[in-house]
Amino acid sequence: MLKVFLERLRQGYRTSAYPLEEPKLPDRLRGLPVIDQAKCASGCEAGIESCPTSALGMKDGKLELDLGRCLFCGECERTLPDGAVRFTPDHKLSARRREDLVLRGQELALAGALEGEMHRVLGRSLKLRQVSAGGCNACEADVNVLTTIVFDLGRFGIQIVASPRHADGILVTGPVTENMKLALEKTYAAVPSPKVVIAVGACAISGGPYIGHPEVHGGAPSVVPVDLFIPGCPPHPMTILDGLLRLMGKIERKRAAEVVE
Amino acid sequence: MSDSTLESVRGALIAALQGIVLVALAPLLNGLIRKVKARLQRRIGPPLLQHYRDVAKLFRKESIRPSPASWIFDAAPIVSFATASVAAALTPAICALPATGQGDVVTVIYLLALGRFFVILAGLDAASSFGGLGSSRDAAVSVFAEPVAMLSLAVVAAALRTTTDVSGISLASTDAAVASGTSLGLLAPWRLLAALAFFIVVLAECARVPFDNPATHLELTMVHEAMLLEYSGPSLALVTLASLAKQLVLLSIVASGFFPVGVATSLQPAALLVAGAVFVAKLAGLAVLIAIVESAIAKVRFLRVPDYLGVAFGIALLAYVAREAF
Amino acid sequence: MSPAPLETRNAQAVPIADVPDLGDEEFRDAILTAVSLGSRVSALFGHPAGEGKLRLFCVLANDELGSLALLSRQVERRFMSLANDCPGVHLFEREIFEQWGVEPHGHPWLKPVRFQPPLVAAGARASQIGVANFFRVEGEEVHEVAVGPVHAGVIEPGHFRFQCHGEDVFHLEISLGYQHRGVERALAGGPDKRTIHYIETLAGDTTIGHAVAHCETLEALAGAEAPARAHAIRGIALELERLANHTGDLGALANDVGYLPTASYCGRLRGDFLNMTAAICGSRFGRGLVRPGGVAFDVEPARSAELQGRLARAMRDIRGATGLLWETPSVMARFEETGTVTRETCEKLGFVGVAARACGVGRDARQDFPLGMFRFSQVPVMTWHTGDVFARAFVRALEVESSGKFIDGQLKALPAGPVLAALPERAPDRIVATLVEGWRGEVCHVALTDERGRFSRYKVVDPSFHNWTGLALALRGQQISDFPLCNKSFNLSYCGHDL
Amino acid sequence: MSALLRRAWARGAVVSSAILQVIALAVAGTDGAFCLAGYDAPPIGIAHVGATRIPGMGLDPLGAVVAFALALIGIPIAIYTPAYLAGRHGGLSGPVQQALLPLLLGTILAVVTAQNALVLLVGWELMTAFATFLVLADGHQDEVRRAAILYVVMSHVGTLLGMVAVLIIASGSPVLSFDSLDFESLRILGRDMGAGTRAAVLVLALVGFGTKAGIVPLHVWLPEAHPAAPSHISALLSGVIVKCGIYVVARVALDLARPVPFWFGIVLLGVGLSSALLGVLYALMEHDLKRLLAFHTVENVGIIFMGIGLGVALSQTRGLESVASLALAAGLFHIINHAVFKALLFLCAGSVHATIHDRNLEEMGGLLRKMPWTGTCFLVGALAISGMPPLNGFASEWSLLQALIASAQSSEGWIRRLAPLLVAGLALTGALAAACFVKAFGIPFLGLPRSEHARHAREVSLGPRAAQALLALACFVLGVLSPLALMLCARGGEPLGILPYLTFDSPFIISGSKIATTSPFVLAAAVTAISLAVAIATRGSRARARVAEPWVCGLERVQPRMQYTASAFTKAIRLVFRNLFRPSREVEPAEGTPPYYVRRWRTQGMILPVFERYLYDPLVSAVRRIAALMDGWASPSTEVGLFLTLVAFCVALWWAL
Repeated sequence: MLKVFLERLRQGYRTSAYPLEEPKLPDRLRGLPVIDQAKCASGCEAGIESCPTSALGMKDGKLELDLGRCLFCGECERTLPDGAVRFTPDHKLSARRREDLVLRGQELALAGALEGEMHRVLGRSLKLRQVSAGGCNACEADVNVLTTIVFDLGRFGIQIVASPRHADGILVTGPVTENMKLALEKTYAAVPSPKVVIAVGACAISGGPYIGHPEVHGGAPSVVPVDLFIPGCPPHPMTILDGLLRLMGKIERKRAAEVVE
Repeated sequence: MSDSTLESVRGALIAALQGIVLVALAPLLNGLIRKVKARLQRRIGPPLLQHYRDVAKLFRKESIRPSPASWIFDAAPIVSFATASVAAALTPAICALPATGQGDVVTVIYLLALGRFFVILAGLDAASSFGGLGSSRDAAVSVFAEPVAMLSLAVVAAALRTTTDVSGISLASTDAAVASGTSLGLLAPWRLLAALAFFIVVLAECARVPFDNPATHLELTMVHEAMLLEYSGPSLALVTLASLAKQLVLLSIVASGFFPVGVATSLQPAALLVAGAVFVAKLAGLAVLIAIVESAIAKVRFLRVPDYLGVAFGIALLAYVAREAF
Repeated sequence: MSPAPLETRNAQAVPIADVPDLGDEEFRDAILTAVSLGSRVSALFGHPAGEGKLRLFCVLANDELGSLALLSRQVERRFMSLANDCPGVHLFEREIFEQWGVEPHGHPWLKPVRFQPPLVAAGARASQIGVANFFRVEGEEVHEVAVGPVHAGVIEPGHFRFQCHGEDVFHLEISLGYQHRGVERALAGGPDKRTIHYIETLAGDTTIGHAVAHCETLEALAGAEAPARAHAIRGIALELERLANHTGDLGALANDVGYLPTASYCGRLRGDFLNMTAAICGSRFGRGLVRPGGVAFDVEPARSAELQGRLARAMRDIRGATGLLWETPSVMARFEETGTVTRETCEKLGFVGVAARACGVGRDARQDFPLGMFRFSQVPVMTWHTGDVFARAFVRALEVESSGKFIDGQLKALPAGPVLAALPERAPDRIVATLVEGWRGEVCHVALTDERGRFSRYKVVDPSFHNWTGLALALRGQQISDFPLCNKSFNLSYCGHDL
Repeated sequence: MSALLRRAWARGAVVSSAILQVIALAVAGTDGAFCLAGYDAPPIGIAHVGATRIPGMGLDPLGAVVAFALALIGIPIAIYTPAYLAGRHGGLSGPVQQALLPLLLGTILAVVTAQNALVLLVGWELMTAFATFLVLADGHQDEVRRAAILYVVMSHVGTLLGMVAVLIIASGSPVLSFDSLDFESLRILGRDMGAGTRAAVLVLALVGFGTKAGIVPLHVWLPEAHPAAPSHISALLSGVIVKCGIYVVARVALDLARPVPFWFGIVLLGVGLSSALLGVLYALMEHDLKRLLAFHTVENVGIIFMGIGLGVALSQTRGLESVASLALAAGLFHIINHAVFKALLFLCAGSVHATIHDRNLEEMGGLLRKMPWTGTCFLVGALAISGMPPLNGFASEWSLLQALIASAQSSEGWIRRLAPLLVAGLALTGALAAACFVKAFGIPFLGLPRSEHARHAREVSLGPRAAQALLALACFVLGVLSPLALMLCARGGEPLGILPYLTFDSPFIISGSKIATTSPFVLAAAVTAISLAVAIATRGSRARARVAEPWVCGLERVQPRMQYTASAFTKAIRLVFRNLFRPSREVEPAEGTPPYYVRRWRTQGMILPVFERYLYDPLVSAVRRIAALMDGWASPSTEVGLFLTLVAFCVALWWAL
């Protein structure tokens, strides 16, 4: 018993202060990509082809990057003209609408809080059931890590629960394989309303590396209505946390408080 | 109105008030346990008031009833909540007056057993394996916990030559403590041992480590929560409240039944205030104790649970021997 | 005297034509003989040979000699099952049946492996997942517990069907396939721009392990070698992956028995190791780091120094955190004699990785079939003999220690030079088998190239594929509440199995 | 036409007989109640012809308790029976059964109103005979016959021993006549017995008549006879006939052989506790519903004996007279309570059996939705027998518990030392009973049907439903009015010399200086009020509730096989008590090699019936051996054996007179 407490003292206090402080993230982290259309003047068509998931595209002569498909592999940084696409270490990526994830050089419209009754009910307590629908276990691992002392999800009133009946929503990872489709539908149906669906990772948003495979269904939106998209392959835990807090309106409110001060 | 009628009306009012206050405070107590546990792990942990938010949310959510379920499924949360509330009204807490009409601790335990009976049935009602698993485990735990609880209570009542009435124990203890301060004192070996045995029972009954892991997500290892997996919305809120209230009731038996120090013996506001403060302090102490226990030891394999309760039984017996000896 | 199997080495490309093509009996005898002499089946898979025929390839690995052997045979509709005499192949044979419709005759337990659509166009899809005919223990008191595919924790999907009597488990049947994404099918015809991403997401937590195996395979096909510095960084990344996962597993084991101190410390430390990988390449899982011809990111001296500091601190903390486990009787009571697998079972079924080493079998591809940096810098093989949850936990803790030492050594003495080299063309009509010791165990990639040097078949055997049966056996006669603990002690990959 | 007529006649006979029974029992019940309340018996009543008391008979408070219990359950049984008889095939015809039933009831009344040992014994023997016929009523399968023979043999051997006890008391008299066997005379004789003689009488009475009561280890006939009998007979058997055993033990040992030494109280406590614990433990392992209920009878008889024993043990301690009275009252009250809820449970079990033709819990499931009335009534019975407040079982169990706790203040060392253990033992019994009835209700009535029969179960007709509802109501009323009932039952101690020191200020609150306070009425009111309030407050959400498949981890749907089985439900408890149960399992495991895959695996668990194996089997084989020795001049067949015991009995009686 004594050892337990000595060890406790030695291990120290580790919970990150997010969202009050910006997190310290690796310098090489490939977070929010920034598009500079001007750099594309010399032609980006050739480089676009290098994108493994066709997240890059040209529309009306403008370079388009779909974060929902992006694997954040950074291949385009190398194949496109220098600076056309640049990955920044900014971890804030989540959006409420699928179309918001398509970047054309504008600022990413980050996710806003739930609206109205949904926010009143779920704004201060959000229990989630995670459904791994064909993921590679990386997204799962980075969701799991949120419950550790570093991220301490519980302090925000968010909890991962065992039974969908106790949940307020499901958090989907993976491209939704044919074999998991029924289970995902069953789980969604098992959650009492009002409920939210959160798609975490490129797979869950669009199918990720498996886009076009007959064995998969192209992500959660093809099966259930999605309320929050958190891109990445896998998203950094901070990205997921940021998305969840935005959904609950916890980050917006903090900003408002700062403004008042 | 005659004096005795007035007395019993006043007693009923006090009991009702206590019931309401305790049920209202029960989520806070668990919030405190969780907070201390989190701190011991060096994390921030859920807000103290998170349980209230969860419950408030649940009351606004949809209810789902499993297709094989009968009326038992709907009734169980209500019955368990009602019995826990009545138990909260009767349990020893702040004041102990001979004529308040507050019943005895044995009745409290029987009431809680009634609630549990229904919840165990509800676990079987949904026809899922997890429900059966939880029900079967909970039934086994209660089988071995109840004798220990009764024995430790009987030891205290016998040692103080009184009954298991709340007021009986409290008055005898305070009288005895004042009178002798020795063998009947608050720190007499029999009292400590009996309280320890009862405390172990509380851990078992409230699904805490080492008997159950309140933080687990794994159906297969659950005891209590496995029975509740099918509940949602207001029904879930009610069973949650009921189990939190049950925890507070049982802890208050430890706090004010086994150690009735500071329990008010009159209805003067000052005495009540002091008693209230002492009660809260004792509960907080118990919450910290539970958090420490949960942070320091692992959950036991389910089939070892009876062994642990057997040890508790031994401790209660020892308490009895100690009382005979000293 | 039948033709002997083709002897080869790890990650050595040989012409497909050199692989002996045996008859039914010969094929069978050759495998059984090799197995009786200490080899085990690392891979056994089908490859269409035209004219409605299927060519079965078998990769035999001999841990003691450090040699691989290849052999093959052509089959049409059915072949003699080996599963009764060599139980290690039972899953491979079921896989062949499911993928190609070729029946292993006499197989004792011929059920779908992953409920995938067949790889032959004409084949019929196996039965619907989840409604399969599960094995039933008879008796009126027996009941079933069905767990999954959606689990209570945040883990991958799989279905477990227990035949129980109260707490006692008679039999556990594991039904997987929920994660099947069709990667093996999609890999054929590669490599292309998606190939490396398929490889990195075969099993997300083994990104480095699979990527290293893949790149070694490609390098072998191209007849080239990555620069030494790249090998060192690959080695560091591989061991960081091992550190992170082992630490996470130890924490998860503690969490499953409700022992909070170690659970919370290890949860945090796992993140620290992942973040060290992220410090090298920007991804906590090492995505984008290992590339054919080397690695995509260098570790500069400053970065190396910082990593050494972080490593030292984390290693000190993990020692304290895991030490608590062994010193807490209530934890040990849960770990010891839970989910025991005997050494005999392990050898018969050919388990790999931690699961094997915890049965006292010193099987480690880093030692037995060294590639890359492990040819020069050896990592000791850690074993324990009891085969229970404790053994699997303890072996992990020992490996954490040795991996930490290895990384520290590599960081202090990184070879100079570039980290990425361009690869020449791949050789046509070659076969190459590559074994890499991922954190779960032996990762086996087998690539066959066509006449243009593209993959005509790319077979991946995740270590989990060998070990899932072990979990099912470990649960027999156990208590059902110990299942999560046993499961975590194996911590097998669902997607690696389901591909 | 004639067949139709005959059927109508039979039906009419059955129904009118039932009506007569109801009237007669109502009279008996009123009589019992009057007697307990301390009023003179009304002019027409039992033990009377017109206004004249039958010689050798008369009702005193002890007998009144059993008479009252008989009335309470006899009336619902009479209501239950016609529909039950109409619905079955084979066995004794309905009218014959219906003719035997009043005879049985009459003999029971004769037993409890006897004031003369001869009347008592004759009534007793006739009661056994009629009961045997009725046990046999439903079938002639071997197992039914075996059960009946076991019942008769054990009953008779017991009776012989008991008779010896009576005769020992009577032997003090210079002449043996009908009058000298009057209880009044026997009491006088009993007072002068030497300690050794008294001890012999007490032990013989306990063993002899206790056989009928089913105390351990003399209980083995109970779990055989109960399932064999038609359910309403089982109800009567458990509800009253077994209680007659207790009654006669109390009468002979505690009344006629007074003053009872202290140690006999301890013996009764020990016998009570071991019967209670072993009864409930074996019940837990049972998955034949009626056998399970039969084992619970053993348990409850144990509880009753604990109450009586404690009363006896404390009656000589000064200052604890009120506790002694409470203990005895609790025991006697439990006679009534157990009669009521056990009859209720047996009738419900009968209703279930009538519709699904099975008693095996593993074949049931989901019955509450098919049989809401029966199911709900069974639940009430289950709650009552588990001692759940505010029902009647709670009142008697709680009172006994309080008496035990209070007896820790006794100056008598034995009692003081044993009290806490007895408290724990009783608490364990209660907890085990609750676990068992969670199983006995939960497995058959909740969840999904486990068999085709269960899927097609149907609710029973109005008569049985009404009978069950009446008994359920009685559980509730007796609980709420338990203080009153306890006070009345305390008077049952008068003939035993345990004076009724029990008075409560209110008919709704149990309290006293030595015991804690409780009020089933207040509990009922409070729990009901809060439940109603909450139910009303949340009714909207229940009304809007969505019905969905149970959560099975994302699988298509739940299957009945995924539910816990009855034997699995109590597995953990079985393992803890493995030294008692000696559980074993026959496994036909995997075929073929290697062992990693299995093709067929069959398993069947069982427990060892310890008493049968180690006590009765040797006994039986010893008897067989003796019989074999006597082969030359006596046939060893059971029927002849039966006949011989009867003859022996008659000879003994004749000799005694």
